[in-house]
Amino acid sequence: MGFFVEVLLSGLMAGVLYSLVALGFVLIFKASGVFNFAQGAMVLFAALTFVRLLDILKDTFAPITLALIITIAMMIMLAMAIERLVLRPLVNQPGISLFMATLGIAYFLDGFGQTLWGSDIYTLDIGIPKGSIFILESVFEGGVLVAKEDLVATVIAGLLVVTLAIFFQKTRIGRALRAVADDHQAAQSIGIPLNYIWVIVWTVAGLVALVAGVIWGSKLGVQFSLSLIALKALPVLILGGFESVLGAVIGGLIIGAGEKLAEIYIGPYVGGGIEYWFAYMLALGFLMFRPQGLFGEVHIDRV
Amino acid sequence: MFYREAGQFKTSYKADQAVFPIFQDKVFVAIWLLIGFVVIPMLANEYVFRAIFIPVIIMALAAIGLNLLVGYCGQVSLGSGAFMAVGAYAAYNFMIRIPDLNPLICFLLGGLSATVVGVIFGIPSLRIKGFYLAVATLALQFFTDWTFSRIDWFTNYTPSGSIAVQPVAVWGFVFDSPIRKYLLCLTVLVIFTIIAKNLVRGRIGRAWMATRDMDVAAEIIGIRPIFAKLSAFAVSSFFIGVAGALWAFVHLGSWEPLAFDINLSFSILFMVIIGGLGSIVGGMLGAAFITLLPLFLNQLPIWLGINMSTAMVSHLEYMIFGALIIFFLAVEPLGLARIWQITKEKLRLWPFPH
Amino acid sequence: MTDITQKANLLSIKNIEVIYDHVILVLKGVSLDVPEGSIVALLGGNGAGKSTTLKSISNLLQAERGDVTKGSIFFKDERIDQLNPSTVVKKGIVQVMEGRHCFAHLTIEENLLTGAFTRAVSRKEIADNLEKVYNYFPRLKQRRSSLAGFTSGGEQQMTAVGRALMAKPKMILLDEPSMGLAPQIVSEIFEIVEDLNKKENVSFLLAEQNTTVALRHANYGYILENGRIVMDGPANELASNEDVKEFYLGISGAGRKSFRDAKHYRRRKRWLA
Amino acid sequence: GQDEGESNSNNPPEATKSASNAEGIIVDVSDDNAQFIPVLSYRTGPYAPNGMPVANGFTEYLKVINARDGGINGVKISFEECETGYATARSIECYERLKNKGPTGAAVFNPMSTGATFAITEKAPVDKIPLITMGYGRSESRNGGVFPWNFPIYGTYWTAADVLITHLGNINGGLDNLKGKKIALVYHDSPFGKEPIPLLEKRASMHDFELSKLPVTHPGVEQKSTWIKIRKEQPDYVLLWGWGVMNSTAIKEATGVRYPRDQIYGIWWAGAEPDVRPAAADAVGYQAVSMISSGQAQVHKDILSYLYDAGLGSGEREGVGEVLYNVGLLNAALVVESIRKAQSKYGEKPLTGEQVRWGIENLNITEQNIQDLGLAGYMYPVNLSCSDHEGKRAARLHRWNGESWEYSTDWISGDDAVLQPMVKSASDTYAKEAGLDTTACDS
Amino acid sequence: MNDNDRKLGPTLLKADNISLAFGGVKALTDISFEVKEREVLAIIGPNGAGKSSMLNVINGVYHPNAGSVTYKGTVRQQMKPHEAAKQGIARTFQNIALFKGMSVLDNIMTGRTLKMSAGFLAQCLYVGRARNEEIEHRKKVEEIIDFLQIQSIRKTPVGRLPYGLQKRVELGRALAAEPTLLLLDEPMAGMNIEEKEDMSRFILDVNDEFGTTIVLIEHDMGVVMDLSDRIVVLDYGKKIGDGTPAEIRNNKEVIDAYLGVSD
Ligand SMILES: Nc1ncnc2c1ncn2[C@@H]1O[C@H](COP(=O)(O)OP(=O)(O)OP(=O)(O)O)[C@@H](O)[C@H]1O
Ligand SMILES: Nc1ncnc2c1ncn2[C@@H]1O[C@H](COP(=O)(O)OP(=O)(O)OP(=O)(O)O)[C@@H](O)[C@H]1O
Ligand SMILES: [Mg+2]
Ligand SMILES: [Mg+2]
Repeated sequence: MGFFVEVLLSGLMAGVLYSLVALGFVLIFKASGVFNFAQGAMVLFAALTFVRLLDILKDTFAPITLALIITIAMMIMLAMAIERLVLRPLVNQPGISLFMATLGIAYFLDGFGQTLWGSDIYTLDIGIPKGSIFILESVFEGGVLVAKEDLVATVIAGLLVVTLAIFFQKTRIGRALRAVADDHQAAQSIGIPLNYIWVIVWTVAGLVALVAGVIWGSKLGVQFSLSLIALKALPVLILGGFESVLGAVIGGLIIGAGEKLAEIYIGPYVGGGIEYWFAYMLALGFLMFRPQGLFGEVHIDRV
Repeated sequence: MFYREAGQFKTSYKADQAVFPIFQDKVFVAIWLLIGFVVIPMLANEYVFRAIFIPVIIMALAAIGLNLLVGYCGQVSLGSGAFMAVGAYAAYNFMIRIPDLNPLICFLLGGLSATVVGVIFGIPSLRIKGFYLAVATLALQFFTDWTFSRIDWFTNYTPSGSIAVQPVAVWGFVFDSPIRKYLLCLTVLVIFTIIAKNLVRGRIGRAWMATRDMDVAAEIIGIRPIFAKLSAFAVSSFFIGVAGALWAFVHLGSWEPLAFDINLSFSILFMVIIGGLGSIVGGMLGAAFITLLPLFLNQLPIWLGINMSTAMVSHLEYMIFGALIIFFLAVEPLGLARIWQITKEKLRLWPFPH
Repeated sequence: MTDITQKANLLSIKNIEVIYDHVILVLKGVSLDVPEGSIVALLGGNGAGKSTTLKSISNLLQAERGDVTKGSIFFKDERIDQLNPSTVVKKGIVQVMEGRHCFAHLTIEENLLTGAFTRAVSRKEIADNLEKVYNYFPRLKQRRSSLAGFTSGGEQQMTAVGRALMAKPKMILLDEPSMGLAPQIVSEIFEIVEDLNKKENVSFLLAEQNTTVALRHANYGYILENGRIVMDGPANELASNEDVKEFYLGISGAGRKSFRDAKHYRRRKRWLA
Repeated sequence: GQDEGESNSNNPPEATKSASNAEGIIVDVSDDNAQFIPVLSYRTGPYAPNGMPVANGFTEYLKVINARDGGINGVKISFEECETGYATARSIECYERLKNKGPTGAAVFNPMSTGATFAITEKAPVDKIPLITMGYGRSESRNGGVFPWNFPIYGTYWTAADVLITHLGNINGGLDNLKGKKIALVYHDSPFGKEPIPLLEKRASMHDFELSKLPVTHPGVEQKSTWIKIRKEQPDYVLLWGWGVMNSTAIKEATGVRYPRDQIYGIWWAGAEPDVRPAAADAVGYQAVSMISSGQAQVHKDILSYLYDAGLGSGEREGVGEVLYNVGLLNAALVVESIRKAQSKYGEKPLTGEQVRWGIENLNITEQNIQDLGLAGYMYPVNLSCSDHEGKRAARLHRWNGESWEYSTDWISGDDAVLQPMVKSASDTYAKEAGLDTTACDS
Repeated sequence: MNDNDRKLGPTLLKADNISLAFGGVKALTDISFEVKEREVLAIIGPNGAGKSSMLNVINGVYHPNAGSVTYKGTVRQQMKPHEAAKQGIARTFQNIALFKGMSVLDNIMTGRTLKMSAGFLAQCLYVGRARNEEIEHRKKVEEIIDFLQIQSIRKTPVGRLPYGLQKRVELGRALAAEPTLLLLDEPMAGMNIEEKEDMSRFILDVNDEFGTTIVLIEHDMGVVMDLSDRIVVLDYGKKIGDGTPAEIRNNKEVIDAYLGVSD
C-alpha cells in the first residue's frame, strides 16, 4: 500500500510538471486558436537565456534578479517579433497553417538559442531545494519518498493556475481572448486589437515557459532535450482540453498518475517502457468519451 | 502569352475531365517524364541519386499519401512515421517468413499492413476532430516505436533490434546500383501518382473533400463519414506504408525504430503543408523543398567560400529553415502548389496585370 | 426627408480598387461619400462588390488576402485606409459583417459585451447599454446564456447587430442586416437605424438586398454593378427611377407581380457589360 | 560560446593571426597530396553536448598531426565535417557526400552513432571504404571474416558488459559469489541500449544472478517509474546503459530514491562530464567503464601549444582532455596509425579506402607506440587481425569525485571464452541471412 | 389561390407530435403536420421558432425527444442523415454549407454520390465503370448547371462566389440527388428581387417538372405566399397555424406573432 501511494504521488507530481508546460500551450490556444508547437522550444530558449545570463552576471550584485529581468525582456521581444512576423501575416488563416508556422518558430528558436548561448549542458541552481524526504511515515511502513523539487513545482504550478484562471474567466481581456480564438476577423471588426493582444498572450506564455524551463532545467540541466518535454505535455493537453487552464492541471495529474501506475503495474508484463505511449493511449481513451477533452470547449457544428 | 487556353475547346465531357485539359500541360508532363526517365539517368552521379533523388522520390510518395488524408480528407495526422515503420517492418517480415516472395509484393503487403493499422487508428477520427486528432495520432507513433523495439518477433530476434536487408532482387534483377534504385522508386512514384490523381478526381476524392470541408453537410448529402474517413486513412496509410518499405529497403538498407521517429512524421507533414494541402503536385514540390533545403543551406557557406564551424552552419540552417517556412506560409498559406497556380494564372493574363 | 447631401462628408471613398489574392480584381474604381448624420444605401446584385467596399473601409480585407491597391478612404478628413482594423473601430466605425460571425463559443451576452471592448466606460454604463440592446431584441434576453453557436440563424444575426451597437460608434457599416430575419425584426432593425440616426446622430452605410426597405429609410443611394458605381442619387429619386423600379424593386408598370409569374428571359439589360 | 568555431572569442587579435597560421594545418579538401578523412559529427540536437567534445577531440588530433608532424609521414591530412544531428538519414547523406572527396576518396568512416553504423555497414563494402566504430556499433562485427569492412576497434558493447561483470565478480570475491544477486540494467531503448543484453543474459545464466531489464524511452527525461522500481527491488547493482540527458537524469533520480551511487556502473557513453555535471555532487562515487578517461597527456600539451596558442582551437581550453574529447582524440589516433600502417605497404602518399583497410586490419599498437603517440598511461595496446577486428578485450573503470574523473581500477579483461562463441554465432546468423561467405579468414 | 387544381398526391411525410429540447430550451413542442406528394409547403415563424430544427428532425440531424416521423409510409423515431439521403431527402442550409475548397462542378457532383457505384479498384485506375460513370453523371450535372444558369462559374472554387450564387449552387447540389423531398432553409436570404425571382422560378420548375415535394422555410412573405400550397406557422416551438396562404394571411394569431402589421 505504501508503495502504491508512493507511485501515485510521484505520478501526480510528475504530472504537475507536465502541466506547467501544457499551460503554455493552453494560453496561446485560448487566445488565438493557434496550436503553438513552439512551446517546447520556448521553454528551452527561456531557460537557456536565463542560465547563461546567470553565468555572465554572476559577479554583479544581484545576478538572479538581473538575469530574470533581462530574460523577461527577451521574452517580450520574442513575443513582439512573433506577432509582427508570423501572426500578423497569417491572420484568419486555417489553424493548420498557423500550426506549421509555429513549427517554423520552433526550428528558428532552436537554432537561434544555440547560436546565441551554445548547445552544451548548463547547470541551473537557483536554490530550489534538492533531495527527497520521507512523508507519511506513521501511516505506511517505510514511509513514502517524495522529491522536494517536485513539491516546490507543485506549489508554483498551483499559483500559476489560479492566477491564469482568474485572468481568463473574470477579466475583459480574458473574454476578448476567447473571442479572438473563435473568429479573428469578427474580433477585428469590433475593434479588438489582435496585435496587442497577441503580444500580451505570447509574453505570458513566454513567462510560463520560463517558469517551466527553470523548474525542469534545475532538474535536468538546461540543454536541448528540454524542448522535447513538449511531447510529454501533449497528452495532458488533449486530455484536459485545449482551452482550459484547469484542464491542463487535472489532465496532468491524470496522465502523470496513469502512466506511472501503468509502467509499474502493467509494464513488467509487457517488457516495460510503456509510459510514453500509454499516456497518449490514456488520453485517447478519454477522448473517445469526451472528444473535446475534459474541460475543453465543445465542438460546434450546426447546420 | 505562353500559357493560354484560348482556342482549345473541349468538345466532350471526357476531354474536359482529362487530367491535363490544356495542351501545354500535357507537353509539360511529357517533358518531365522524359527528364525523369531518360535525362537524369544519363547525367546524374551517385551522390545525386543516393542523397537527393531517391530520398526525395520516396518522401514525395509519402507526402502524396499524407496529403490524401490531411489535404483531401482534412484529418490531420502526426503518425506518418509510424505508418512508414509499419510498412517497412511488415515488408521485412513477409520477406523473411515467406521464402521467395517477390519483394515488390512484399512492399505492397507492407503497404496493406499499414492500411490495416491505419484503419484501426482511423476509427477515433469518427469522434475526435482537429488538433485533438492530430495529437491523438501520436499515440500510434509512440506505440509503434515501442512495439518494434520491444517485440522481438518483428525484428526476427536480432539481438540489437535493428534490421539489415540485402538489395532488392526481382526476377533475378538486382536493384543494387543507385541508378536502378532510382528507376525503381521513380516508377513506383509515377504509378502511385496516377492512382492518387484518379482517386481524387473521382467519387472517393469528392467524398473526402466534402468531409474535409464540412462533414455534417457531407453526411446529409449521403456521404457516410465512416466510409470517407476510414477510406482516406486506408489509402493514405497504404501509400505511406509502401513509402516506408522503400525507405527502409531501398534507401536505408538497414534501420532501427529510430529511423521512423516523430521527426519523420513532422517532416512529411511539413512537405504536405509547404507543398500545398489538397494538391498532388504539392506533395512532390514539398518533398523536394523540405528534403533539399537543409542540404542546400548546409552547403551554402562552402559554395560562398565562407569559413564557418559546422555547428554554426547547422544552427544557421535551423534558423533559416524555420524562417523560410514562416516566410512561405505568410506569402502563400496554401503552399507551393498555389504559388505555382497563381503564376500560371498570371501567365495566362500576361502581359496584363489583371 | 431632409436633404443632407449639403452636409460635410463623414466618410469619403475616393476611387478605390481592390484585388483579392493578387489576381482577382473586384472593385474597379469606386467612389462614394457618406455625409455626417446620414443613412446611405449601397445597392447592387450578387457579387457586385458591396461587402468588399464595406470591408475595405473597416480594413478587414487583409484577413481575406484582399488589398486596396489604388485610391484612398477618408474619415473626418483623415486617411484611414492604412490603419489597422482596431484603430478604425476606435475612431468610431464599426462593421456588422455579412454572415453573422458571432463568437460561437461565447454566450450571447458575452458576445454583446465584447462589442464594448473598445469603450473605457463604467460597468454601469455598459450594463445600461446591454439593457438597451435587450430591449431592441427581447429574444436575445431569453437566450442570453446560450452559446451563440447553438442559437438560430436569426438570433445570431440579432447578436451581430447588437454587438455592433454595444460599441457606440459614430458610424455603422451594415452588411445585409435583414438577412434571415423575420419581417417584424427587419422593420425593428430599420427603426433602430433611424432612431440612432436621429437621436444620436449616428451615420450609416448600408449594403442591403431588401431594396424597398433600404430606400425607404435611406437618404441617399448608390448602385454598384460589377465593381463600379453605375448610378447614385437621393433615395426617393432612385426609388422612382424606372430602371431601379424594375430591377431592384420588382415593380414594373403594372405594380408588383407574383413570384409565380417571374420568367427567365426578363431583364438582361445591364448598365455595364 | 563553446560552439563559436574556429575563432576564439576571448582574444580577437589572435583570431586574425590564425588565418596565416592555419596554412599547413587546415588543408583544403581539394589538395591532391593530402589524405582525406571525412568527419561525421553532431553539434546540434539532443546529443550535442556529447557530440561536440568528441568532434573537437577528433579534428584537433588531425590538425595537430599536420601542425606538429607535417602530416602522416609528410602526407598532410585534409578533413571535412558533416553535421548529422545524430540522425541516420542525415548520416547517409553525409556519407554519400563525403565518400568521394579528396584525391583518393574517404580513407575511413567513423559513423559516430550506432544507427548510422548499421546503415553504412551495408554500403561500405560496395564503396570499399572501411568503418571504424570505436566503442559502438554491432558487437559481432568484430568477426572480420563476416564483416571485412567493419572495425569496432578498442572495445565492443559485449566487451564492456563483460568487463563490468568481471569487475563485479572481482569485488565480490569471485564470479561465483554473484549467485543470487540482483543486477538491474537501465538502458536506452534503442539498438545501442539493447546491445549488451545477450551477453548479460548469458552471464546471468552462467553465474545465476538475477537480471532485470528496465528500458528508458528516448530521450530519457522522465525516469521516475524506473527508479521507483529500483527503490522497491533494491538491486545490488545498477548498470546504466544510457546516452545524453538520460544519464544525468538517472543519477539525479537515483539520488531522489536514495540509491547508493557507488552501486551504479555506467557504460563508457555514460561516463563523461556532461553525464555527471548536471547532477554535480549527487554523482560522487558513480563509476563507469571507460576506454579512456579524462586528463592531459603529452599530445594534449601539443594541441594546446600548436593549436590553442595559435587561436586554432575548436572549443575552450578547459575542454581539452575531458573524457569525450579524449574519446574523439583516441579515435583519430587509431585512424592516423592505421593510415601510417597502410603507408608502410602502399607508400607514403594519399591512400584509398581499400588500402587503408589493410592498414587497420594489420594494426599493431605496442606500449612503445603509445609512448610515441604521447598517450602514455591513457591507452592499451591493440593488435588486430583478420578474424579479430576489435583487438582489445580490456577496459578500466573510472569514478567521478565531484570535480573530475579518476581511474578506480586497473585494466580489467573480459573473458574471450565467453565472448568469442557469441560473436561467432551472431555473425554466422548474419552471414547466413545475407548469403555471405564466412571463410575469408580461414586461409 | 394559384393552381388550385394542381394534383397533390398522397401523404409523403407526416410528423407526429414531435418534441425536441436542448437542455432547457424547448425548440419544438408537440408538432404535427403532413406533407403531400408534389406539394410546396412553407414553414414560417419568428426567429428561433424552431423551423430549422424541424428540418433537422426530418432528415435525421436531430433526433426528437418524442414523436415520430412517417416518411413514405414507414414510421421512424431515428434515422442517420445519410440514410435520409438514401431515401431521397435532400436539402439546402440556412448558413451555406457548401464544400468551400471545391469547385462548383465538384460540389454538384458530390450530390450524385449515392447514385454512383464503381468499385474501388476501377476508381484507382479510372477505367471501365468508374470512367463511364463519371462521364455519364457529368452529363446530368451539366444539365443542372444549365438549368440554374451557372455555366460560367462551373470551375470556380465556391469560396470565391458571392453569397447569392452560392445559394444557387447549393440548390444545384441538392437537385443533383434527384430527391423526392427537397428541404430548403431560407433559400432566398440575402438576394435581391431579381435573384429571388430566378430562384422562385427554379423551385417551381423543379416542383412542376420532376414532381419534387418541397418544404421551404422563408422570411419573405411575398415569396411564401406566392409559391406555397400550404403554410405551417411555428412560434416558440409550437404550431400556431396551418393552412393555405389565404387562411394564414388572415389568421389573427399568426399576424400577432409573426407578420406584424401587414404591409
Ligand atoms: N476572399 C475572396 N477571394 C476571392 N474573390 C472574392 C473574395 N471575396 C469576394 N470575392 C469576389 O469579389 C466579388 C465581390 O464580392 P462581394 O462579396 O463584395 O459582393 P457583394 O456585392 O457583397 O455580393 P452579395 O450580395 O452576394 O453579398 C465577387 O465576385 C466575389 O467572387
Ligand atoms: N443544437 C442546438 N443546441 C442548442 N439549442 C439549439 C440547437 N439548435 C437549435 N437550438 C435552439 O432552438 C431554437 C430554435 O432554433 P431554430 O434554428 O430551429 O430556429 P429557426 O426557427 O430556424 O429560427 P431562424 O429563423 O432564426 O433561423 C433556438 O432558440 C435555438 O437557439
Ligand atoms: Mg455581400
Ligand atoms: Mg433557421
